[in-house]
Amino acid sequence: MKRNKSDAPSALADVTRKRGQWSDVLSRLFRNKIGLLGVIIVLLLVVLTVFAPLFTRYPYDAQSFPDRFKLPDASHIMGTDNFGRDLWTRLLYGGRISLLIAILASVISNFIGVFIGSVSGYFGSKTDTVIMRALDILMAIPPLLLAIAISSSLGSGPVNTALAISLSGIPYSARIIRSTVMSIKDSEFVEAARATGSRHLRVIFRHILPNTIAPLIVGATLGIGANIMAISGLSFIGLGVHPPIPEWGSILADGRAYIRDFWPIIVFPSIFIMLTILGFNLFGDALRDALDPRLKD
Amino acid sequence: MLVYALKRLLWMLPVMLGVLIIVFTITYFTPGDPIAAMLGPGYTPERYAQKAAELGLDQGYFIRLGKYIWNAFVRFDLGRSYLSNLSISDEIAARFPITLCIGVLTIFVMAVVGMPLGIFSAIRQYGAADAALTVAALVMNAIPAFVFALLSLILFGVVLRWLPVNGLGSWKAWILPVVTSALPGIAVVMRMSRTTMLEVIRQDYIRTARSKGLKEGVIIRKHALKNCLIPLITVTGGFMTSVLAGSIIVETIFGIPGLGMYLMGGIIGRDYPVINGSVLLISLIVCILNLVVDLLYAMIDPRIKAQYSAKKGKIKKSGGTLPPVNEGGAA
Amino acid sequence: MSLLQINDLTIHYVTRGGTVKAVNGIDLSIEAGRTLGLVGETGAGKTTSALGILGLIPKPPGKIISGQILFEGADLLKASQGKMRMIRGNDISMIYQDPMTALNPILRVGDQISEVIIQHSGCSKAEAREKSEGMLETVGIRAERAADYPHQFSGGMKQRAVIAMALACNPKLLIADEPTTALDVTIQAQVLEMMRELKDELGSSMLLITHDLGIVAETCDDVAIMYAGEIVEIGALERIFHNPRHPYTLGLFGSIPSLDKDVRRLNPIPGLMPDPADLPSGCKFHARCAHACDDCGSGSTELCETERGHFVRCRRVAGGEI
Amino acid sequence: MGELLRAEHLKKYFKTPSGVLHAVDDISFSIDSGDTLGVVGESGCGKSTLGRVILKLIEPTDGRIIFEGRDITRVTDKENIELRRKMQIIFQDPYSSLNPRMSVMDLIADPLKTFRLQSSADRRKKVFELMDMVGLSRRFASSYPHELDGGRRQRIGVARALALEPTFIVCDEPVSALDVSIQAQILNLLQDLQEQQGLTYIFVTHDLSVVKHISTDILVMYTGIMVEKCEAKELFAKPMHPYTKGLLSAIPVPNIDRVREKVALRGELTSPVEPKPECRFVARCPFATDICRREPPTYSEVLAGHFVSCHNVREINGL
Repeated sequence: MKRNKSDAPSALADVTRKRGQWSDVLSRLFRNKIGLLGVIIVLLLVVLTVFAPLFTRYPYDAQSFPDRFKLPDASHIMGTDNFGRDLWTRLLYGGRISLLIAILASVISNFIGVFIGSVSGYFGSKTDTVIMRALDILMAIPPLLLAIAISSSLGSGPVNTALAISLSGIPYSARIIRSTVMSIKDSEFVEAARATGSRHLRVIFRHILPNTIAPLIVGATLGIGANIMAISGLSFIGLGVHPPIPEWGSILADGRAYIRDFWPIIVFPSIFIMLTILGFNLFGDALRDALDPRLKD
Repeated sequence: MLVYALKRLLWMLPVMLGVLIIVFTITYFTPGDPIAAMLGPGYTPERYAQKAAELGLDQGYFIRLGKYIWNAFVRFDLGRSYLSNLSISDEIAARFPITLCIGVLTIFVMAVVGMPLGIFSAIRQYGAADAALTVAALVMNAIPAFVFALLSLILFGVVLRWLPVNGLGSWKAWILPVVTSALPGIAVVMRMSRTTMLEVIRQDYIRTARSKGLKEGVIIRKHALKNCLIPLITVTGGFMTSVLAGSIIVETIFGIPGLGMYLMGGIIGRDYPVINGSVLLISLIVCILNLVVDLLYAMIDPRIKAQYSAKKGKIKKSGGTLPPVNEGGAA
Repeated sequence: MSLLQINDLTIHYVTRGGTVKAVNGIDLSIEAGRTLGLVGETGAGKTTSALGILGLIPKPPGKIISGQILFEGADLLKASQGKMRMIRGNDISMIYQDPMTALNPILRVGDQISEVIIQHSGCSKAEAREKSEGMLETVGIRAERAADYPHQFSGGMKQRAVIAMALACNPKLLIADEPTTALDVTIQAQVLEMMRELKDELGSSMLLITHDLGIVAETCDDVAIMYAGEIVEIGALERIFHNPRHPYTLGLFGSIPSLDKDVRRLNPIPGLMPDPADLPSGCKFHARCAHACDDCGSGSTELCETERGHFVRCRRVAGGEI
Repeated sequence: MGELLRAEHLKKYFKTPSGVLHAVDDISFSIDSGDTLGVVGESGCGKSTLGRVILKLIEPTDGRIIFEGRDITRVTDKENIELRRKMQIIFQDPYSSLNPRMSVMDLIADPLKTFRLQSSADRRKKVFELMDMVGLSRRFASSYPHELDGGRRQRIGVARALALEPTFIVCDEPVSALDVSIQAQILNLLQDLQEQQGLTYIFVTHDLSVVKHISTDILVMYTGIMVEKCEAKELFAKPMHPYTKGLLSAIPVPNIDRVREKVALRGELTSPVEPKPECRFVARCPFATDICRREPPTYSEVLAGHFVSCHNVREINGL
């Protein structure tokens, strides 16, 4: 939050304060049982996908013709797909891609959103008008369609997909930050900071931005869930990530041809997508409640 | 009020122009060669040049953009498809009503199911029904429409064989597309109605209404419901946007010959005029919806109506530090 | 028989963070036609008491632990929901502190007044409209403003409209919860004057909740001083103002800058109001009291009649020590 | 003691959608060092705007501000920031005027950090001294505002204002959000600090008993203009402007034996958007005559040191 290492005692004060404030947030977060469930789902997914090789014996692209369309059994706990590849393995590796893109996209769009939103909100007047009108235009295109257009232009691949999704998300994060900044800008404590001689930059960095962190974290977390949805949607219609790299949406797209005869190839990826979105949504909601210091009990 | 609506309509013009430029530019700079794709392998350079000239693809960016704007805005002509060579405006005109129909039905289902459930949940806060509905909403909210579409295809189309899974042959065929598009929305509307209702019933004016001795039902109907509507209208209006955008996936899955499927065909075939035209139309609908939502606010909330009417000249943002003036010319 | 008689009313809010003891065994009574001022600072339990009378305590977290609220002899705590609805707005009505939020922003002011008339008299819409316009005239608002929405009214006018609404059915008891706190002082004077006149005209009783001893002096017949959910002193206006006995009451008087005398320094009560979720044992005020002795920190302190009709909750006053 | 601050024909106009709002319209006064000028008026009279204009937190539209003999009306940003070391403000709302994400230590140290005063260890010591000075226990140093009650929060606001050792403080309704017993504690604190450090205050409030208690002189404002100004005692003994009379008689006094002259004011305050050339008080004035509707009154010294802006002040008061 604050990186002012030259200030020894203030850093000292920070230690006590960080402990105080963040432990408060954590304890509130863990007291919320549904939120805790979200945290557990998210952590479990991260561990499973990051350490995927530890949880499976197969490589994700090992084809085995005789093993096609196997129902779940001891050797393939979620069965195999049309090429005889282990579905569980593909889902774990695919989760890596999905999560990575989703997090990356969320970080990019929020980073740019903070910049645009805080400039627009803090300086107001003409700057604000111009930026807001430009965002109005971008927001007239449904985000999924914008992502589709950008994605088809940039081509497939994880980074391009992340870019396409983050670009279409910028107007929304910018708007949230802008309205937060505007309400904080007019608050009395900002006036107090100006009255004690703070200049613009100090006001922005010390008083305004720290107060936007809570909505930002919440927005970013909820954004990851929404991004997972968008990525799988893009891959499903053939944009986004292409085979042989597994991605949940593209696994579903491949499986669609066999929907009448082989249910695991649809059901298991669906469950993964669902759980991930659910996890991030619960986590984000719980964070929202935990991060508000003004909320009582 | 009318002036405000007209001004907003006028403002849609530059927005649509902006959208057009953005979409055109994105597709213009997309790598890939539509002509080569169209001609198939083994074409001659002459044939290639001829085709390019025929489609106007040999001209520069600005000329093509200018022509496109002129045709789209003045003649309502969105060009011809590279693949089928049919007029895109005609194609869209034929397909769009289906998509719109599904969209409107979706919004209807969403509001009719979501709102009462959310309000019921709020009134019985902390009860068992509230808990169950909240969990249901959370789960529904986490399922993308296309995942839901696939799962329900398996369940109703393949396992139970209750409903048709392709096309729009009978009224039964509409059920799955509408329900799967509506489910995430039902979840959102439900949660939103619950939170706003909880917020509204904590307001002082509800307490005033109670201390008048009114019945609880009257209080909810007459005092609370209307105040809840504003955030709900926003959500519902906003959801129409994602239904239209999501039609691309839902229509593809259920094999519905609407705008979404058309756009999907355009994406697969790299048929840029089709992509441009479809996105442009959907954006136009989004703009109109936003306007309708804003006008609905004014119909419900007299304060907003007064605001719209008071606006003279430019739209003023609350930028300056105005001192609080109590009676602000209201008396 | 008193119009309203409250016996040993205790109301708590049970939350996860602990039990907030908002009202702890209050006794008071209001005679027909009289005005009782209930005075106390933020968190003393004044508003909770008032909502308790109307049966409007939100449950959960609110919980009525014990007590009786006798209105014309019948216990309101035992009354059915339907019976309470007949009483609210008809026999007992309430004026709230913040006129800005007390009116529904999307309904016309006139309709909000008609509503209560229709509810309790069962008359036609047209009659109710006529009567509500009459009520507006009574509180000094032109009848044609009945078609306006609340946002078109100024703060003072909104409060007048709220008062019109509260008095529309000639209630026997009017509960006014800080009715003028949100208003400017010249408007406050107008509104208070009007409330006094209307109350006398209708012969209603009034429970006036306030933190302002000045308003009490000008409006009330009897006074009850509340501290930490208890009534610490109660009696006729003259007795309390001429002969305040409880150290807290004395402290309140000492805290107010006087317009008549020149006081260089004020004599505030030291310390803070105790947290109602964590009340001290013994006398609730002992930690802030200059006269506290060791005994004050334990046991319970009862109200004691120091002179006819003047009760004080203080052992040392009762013992004649101060 | 000598003059510390003088305002000459100060004006602040705001543009609003419905016209130009004359929030502060031609205000002049001067304050001697160590004195307190009380500014009273109802909400919307421009008193808070006046306080901020004097501090240069809002740029005045017209007029001059002279502080310590120097014209500070038009100064560079740098000089403006230097001025903060001498002029400070205490806010009304102890909830919104403190950054919720900063601890008490950080809040009070913030002005010192802004000016890079003292080493960090000294700064810590200084914060503790300030906390002692305003009666805030040192154990709250690492607390956050939302953990404290209104009175303690307001003490933080006072300590923050004192951190730069200013000579002049604008107190903007510093006690109106507090309960009476806490209000008295803060008022005593402000008085003690004034005596100890020779501070000069402008005390903006709507509460006449508070302003009488704390002020040397009182300025009564109404819809942006000054209607009356004189010594505090004189104002309460001999109010001359009809608005002041009405205001004084409207205060509920906790004294049941007092009989007072009642001057009832009709109607309500209207906002000074594009005011007409008439006395702004005319619609509510019980003594209004034709001239009041024709032209605005001038502000003149009716008795020694007693300024009133009313056409009929002599007739009304039998002078």
